[in-house]
Amino acid sequence: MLQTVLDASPRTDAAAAQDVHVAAYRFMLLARLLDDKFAALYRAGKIHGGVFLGRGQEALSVSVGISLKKGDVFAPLIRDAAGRLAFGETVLDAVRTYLGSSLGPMRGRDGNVHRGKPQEGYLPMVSHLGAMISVVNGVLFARRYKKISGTVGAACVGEGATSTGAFHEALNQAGVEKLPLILIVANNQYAYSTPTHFQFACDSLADKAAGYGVEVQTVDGTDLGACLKVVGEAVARARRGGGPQLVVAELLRLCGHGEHDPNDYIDPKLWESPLGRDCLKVAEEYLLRQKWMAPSRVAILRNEIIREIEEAVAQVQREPAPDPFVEQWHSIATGHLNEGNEER
Amino acid sequence: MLQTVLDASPRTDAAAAQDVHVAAYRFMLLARLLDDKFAALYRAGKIHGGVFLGRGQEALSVSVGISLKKGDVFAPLIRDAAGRLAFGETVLDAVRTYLGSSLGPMRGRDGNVHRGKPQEGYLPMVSHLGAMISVVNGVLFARRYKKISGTVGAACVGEGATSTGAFHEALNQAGVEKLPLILIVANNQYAYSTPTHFQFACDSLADKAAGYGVEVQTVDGTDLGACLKVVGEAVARARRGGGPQLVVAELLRLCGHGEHDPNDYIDPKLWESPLGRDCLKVAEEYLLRQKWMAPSRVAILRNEIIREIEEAVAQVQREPAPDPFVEQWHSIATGHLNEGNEER
Amino acid sequence: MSLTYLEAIREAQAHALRDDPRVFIYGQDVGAFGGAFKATKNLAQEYPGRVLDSPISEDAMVGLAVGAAIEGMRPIIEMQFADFSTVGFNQIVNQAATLFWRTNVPCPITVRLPFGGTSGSGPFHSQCIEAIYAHYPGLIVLTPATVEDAYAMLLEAVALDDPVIFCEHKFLYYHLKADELPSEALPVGKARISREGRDLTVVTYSAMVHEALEAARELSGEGWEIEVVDLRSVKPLDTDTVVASVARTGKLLCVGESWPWGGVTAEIISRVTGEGFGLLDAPPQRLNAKDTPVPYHPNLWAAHRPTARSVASAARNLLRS
Amino acid sequence: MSLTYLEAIREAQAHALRDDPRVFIYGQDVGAFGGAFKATKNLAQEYPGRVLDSPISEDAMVGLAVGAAIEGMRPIIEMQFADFSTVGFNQIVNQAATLFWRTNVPCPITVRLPFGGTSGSGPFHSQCIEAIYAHYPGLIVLTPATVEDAYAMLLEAVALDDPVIFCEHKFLYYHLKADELPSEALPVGKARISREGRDLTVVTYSAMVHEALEAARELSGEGWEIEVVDLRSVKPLDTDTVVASVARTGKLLCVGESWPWGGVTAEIISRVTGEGFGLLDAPPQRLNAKDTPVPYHPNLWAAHRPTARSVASAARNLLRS
Ligand SMILES: Cc1ncc(C[n+]2csc(CCOP(=O)(O)OP(=O)(O)O)c2C)c(N)n1
Ligand SMILES: Cc1ncc(C[n+]2csc(CCOP(=O)(O)OP(=O)(O)O)c2C)c(N)n1
Ligand SMILES: [Mg+2]
Ligand SMILES: [Mg+2]
Repeated sequence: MLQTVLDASPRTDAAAAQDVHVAAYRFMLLARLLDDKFAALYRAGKIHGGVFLGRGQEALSVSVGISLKKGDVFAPLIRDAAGRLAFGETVLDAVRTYLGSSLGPMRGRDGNVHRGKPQEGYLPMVSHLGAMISVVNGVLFARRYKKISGTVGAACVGEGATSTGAFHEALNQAGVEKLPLILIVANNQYAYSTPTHFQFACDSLADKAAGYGVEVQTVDGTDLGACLKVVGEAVARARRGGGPQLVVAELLRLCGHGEHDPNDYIDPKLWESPLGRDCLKVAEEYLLRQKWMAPSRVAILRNEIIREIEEAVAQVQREPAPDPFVEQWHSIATGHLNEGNEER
Repeated sequence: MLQTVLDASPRTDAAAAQDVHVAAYRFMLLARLLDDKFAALYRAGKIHGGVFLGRGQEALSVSVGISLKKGDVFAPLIRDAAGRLAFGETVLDAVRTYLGSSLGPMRGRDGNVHRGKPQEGYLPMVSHLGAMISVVNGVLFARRYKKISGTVGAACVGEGATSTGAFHEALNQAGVEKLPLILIVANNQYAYSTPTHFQFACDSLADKAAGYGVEVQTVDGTDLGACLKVVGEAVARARRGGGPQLVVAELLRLCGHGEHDPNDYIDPKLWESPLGRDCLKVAEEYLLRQKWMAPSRVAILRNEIIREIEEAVAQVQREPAPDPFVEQWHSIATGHLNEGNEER
Repeated sequence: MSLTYLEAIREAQAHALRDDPRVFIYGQDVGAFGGAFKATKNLAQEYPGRVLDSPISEDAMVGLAVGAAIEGMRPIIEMQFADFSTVGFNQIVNQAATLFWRTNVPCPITVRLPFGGTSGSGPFHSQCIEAIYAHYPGLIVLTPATVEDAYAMLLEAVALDDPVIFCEHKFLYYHLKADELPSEALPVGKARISREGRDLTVVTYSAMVHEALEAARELSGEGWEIEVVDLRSVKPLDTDTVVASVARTGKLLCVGESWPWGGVTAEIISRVTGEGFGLLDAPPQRLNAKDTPVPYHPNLWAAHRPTARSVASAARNLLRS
Repeated sequence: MSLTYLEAIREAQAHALRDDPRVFIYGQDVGAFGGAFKATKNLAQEYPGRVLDSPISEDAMVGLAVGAAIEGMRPIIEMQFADFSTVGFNQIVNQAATLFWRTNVPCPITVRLPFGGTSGSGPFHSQCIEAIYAHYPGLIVLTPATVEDAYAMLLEAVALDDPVIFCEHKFLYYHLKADELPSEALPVGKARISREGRDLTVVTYSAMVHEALEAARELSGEGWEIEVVDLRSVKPLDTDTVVASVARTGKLLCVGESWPWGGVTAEIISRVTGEGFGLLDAPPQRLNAKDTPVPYHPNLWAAHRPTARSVASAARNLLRS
């Protein structure tokens, strides 16, 4: 939510671009290092269940998070650590969720990527692919109903999720209701192990837009500058009342589906192709080339971030785990109507 | 399934066109008069549950039925009386289903438009819109698997059904598997009372095709000649291995959603527009103009058909109703594993 | 004034719209047309912008409602038939039902399911699927049997902070009438003794309450006094009222229009035998629909579901045991 | 040779593919990759063109299977997790389950559901939803608890002329081992006495069989002999075996990993009390998971589901009553 900061400081275009790029890079690096830490904790047996990384998707992801403002709505996908942080999530909340701390936003009830704070427009995903999009629609629908204008909602999905009925119904709904939805499709070439030709038969996923009457842009997901521009413009169009926006990014998942996955099915040609570039490296090289950041600053930044992450992990590891005897075991809000937890 | 007949008789193109048109017209008239009879029986309290007519959709519908051959697969929609008859359904089976005869294909278990004979490639619909398309895919998939070639499958849906997740998943699946599916969308401007602008935001439903990587044609659904040509060509392309075909027809429902529906919400401008033409009249005028049929022949045909329908109804009304004491009340095929029908 | 069960549902929605600006209605054909059953008749005209037609997208309909609820609204979703809620199933049981538990943010949505059998409606327009929803944690499942309850419970459903599956029985829509709307009502979660009796307790809900009452009248002529308990809410279930009734009668017959495997009747029997075993002086019995889809033909349909006659017959067997 | 529950599932599919050309497998990542759990490892390589990756389209996956079944095939559909079958729900319960009843054409499809809780899997990768499917007419619902049953019942599922919901428990995938594959097996629909006892009958299925057996061993040290009945199939249910066991022990505890409202345990209790009321000398009891979504954190998860310890404790209470 850097926009808020930037809007306040009238600077030259170049200087503004520098600020955005530097901020974005910082979130990307933070996300990458945080992901690396989760992977390490997973291998050390400190994390239960799965770990899902955003390696190779940070440029796109951060562009979404950074283009949104406070008050906007965000439904990330499992690889959106960068976007989440840019949208305002703290490292602490991410770590607390992965480690199941009772102080985290999910209180140990849900874990890993299934986190969010609905009251802050940050929607916690259910696992069912495509299912969050219509929920974003609902928030936006309610905003319009309440005559709140100027806010938008972004939902991120992988190319695999485009095959779900939920994706279709929700995008169509957004089109019919002309909601300010930005739907970001991260085509990372695989859905778990499944290559795109088993997933869809269109030439580009952008070809889907016309069928929903929504605007569409495609973008090179390995290029931070391009992502910031394309996503930023889509967000701006939606905010101006331009209706739903589809953004299709092409990139490659530079890791396994989850950390349990050896990822040995990726077509080696893809690693060599432009899609296989590491967006974090590309961004770093660009920043250095532009002299927007000195090499020494990158090193310092990295150290700062590592310290921040290590501190968060250390802190969370001392936090109380959820206690089944304290846990209420209530699934509805109307306290006295809960039932069924006596042993019967 | 006239094709079979036509293929066998080498005639001039004009004569062949005449044969097809005359045969199609006969099915259209049969369907219209059969529908009228169901409507009359409904008003007389002789039919339980709903009655759903195809008035205004016969030209499109018959084109589907007539373009299919024996061995092909057909999943009609609720307004497809003409297509069903052309595909080979008997008047008797239609009447038996509406009247719940125990001798009908559904044995009184299901009624009205929920009829078919799966073993003959004629799939009986469930009510859930869009749900039959992937079932057609499955039959076609199995055919390919068994190395049976040259057969195709047609599924018909209304424009309202295009908003379902089932429609999306199935059309995408057909695209990925390159199945010989012809998906016919009858855009009759309303889904029950809902006009198209609450249903989709694209300019034409044909805009959806690119997103699935399938071919598409649009057609004036009030023009029998155009429907025969466009649907016939789509079927031929699928048969030749051209992959899934989408056909979008524009027309108007010239009746209520069901016979209970006063249909008073239709925009009067539509009645006046070219969409509001009655395809049966248009076809009849064309046949007469072409001198492919004499006016006297039309009158005779009508009388023949009315007699056929009346005889069928009279016969079915004498047939035994299903008897709950004879009924097996088994829902699975493995006889000894049925359970639950003792009173417990 | 006299109004039907269906009109009561319309009135409840009108009142909810009138009294609470957070309420809106979303569903197929609910707008200008007033709904397939006219349960929202004139509401779009009376409350412009608040009664909206949806595309045929049950999944997205429920998803939108959840999002709106997060934003503080109180949406009412009309499914055209309960049977079609199966395509919105995932959003109901995994999105709406888990939201509060996961996040502490309540999810006050009401999903109206016109449900239950009517003659000639066949396997896809007749289903009773209340048990499917009640099995999942996080949902309240209501099954009003009277005009007054249809009204009062729908109003309460909208006011509750949780997702409510509101099962309104199509068989009762037109036939059931009341003279006026209630000003007071039993709260959600409380069962009602619809008829008092000393010889046997019939526990049931929704349309079957009326079959049970008719059976009770018939048996009364034979000298038996049947107590009929109307559950009103199948989740939560008012076990106390049921057990107290069984304490008086010693005999339990559970009647449901749904399929026999699992469901409300099994749940009631498990609770009563678990908590009030000693109160029973005969084996508790169930009467459900048959274990097949709901048939189209009226002859088959009448034999598929429990009726006053089959309830009376099951009750007689139990009374004589 | 020793093989796991998961390997048994893989072997059963290999044998079905080998012996019956009508069998194919369709699901996300089941092809070259061998499935999320490797239940189809190498099968695509060994049986080219018969083990196929699907798009992420559960509704269309099941629809395709039904169409293929109409055409005489015997498809096996793998859901990546049982939890995701909710988006294919409609095709299962309304299309597949009704086909035979509507048309007399059988629908021999097998839907494999990797189901049940494992530590750290959370609310959307842990669900036990066998009761949802068992409630609908037209489906067979199997829940093997042993390596041998996983193998034999999956083979039988594929051979049956009906849609089978095959619930394979993820908790058993790797831990459970057997020395060899069975050559003979109990047929579908028959329960097994997993352990004989005279003091109390525990009826359960799937992973909970092992918790019950452990509890039985523990209680045996205290002088109680617990009989454990493994249902194997939750629909149809082998009521006779259960009632016969209760006739011997006089006491019934039903244990399930699913949620408490309705479900298998309620169904068992209703059947036993309906048919064998006089055999019970104590109130029949149930032990289910808690009525919330399945929690992520291992501490919460362990308290959410029944365990050997909670089974033993419930059994003790019942033995002393
Ligand atoms: C409805 C549904 N079916 C199956 C799954 C299991 N699943 C989880 S992630 C995944 C692959 C997703 O691929 P994609 O959408 O391309 O996202 P990516 O992982 O590549 O970022 C699958 C099949 C699911 N979560 N939801
Ligand atoms: C999934 C689902 N939701 C709702 C319905 C109820 N319904 C039956 S027909 C209909 C309208 C269908 O409109 P369309 O697809 O345009 O076909 P038409 O009736 O116009 O031929 C609706 C909403 C249904 N059958 N299935
Ligand atoms: Mg992907
Ligand atoms: Mg229409």
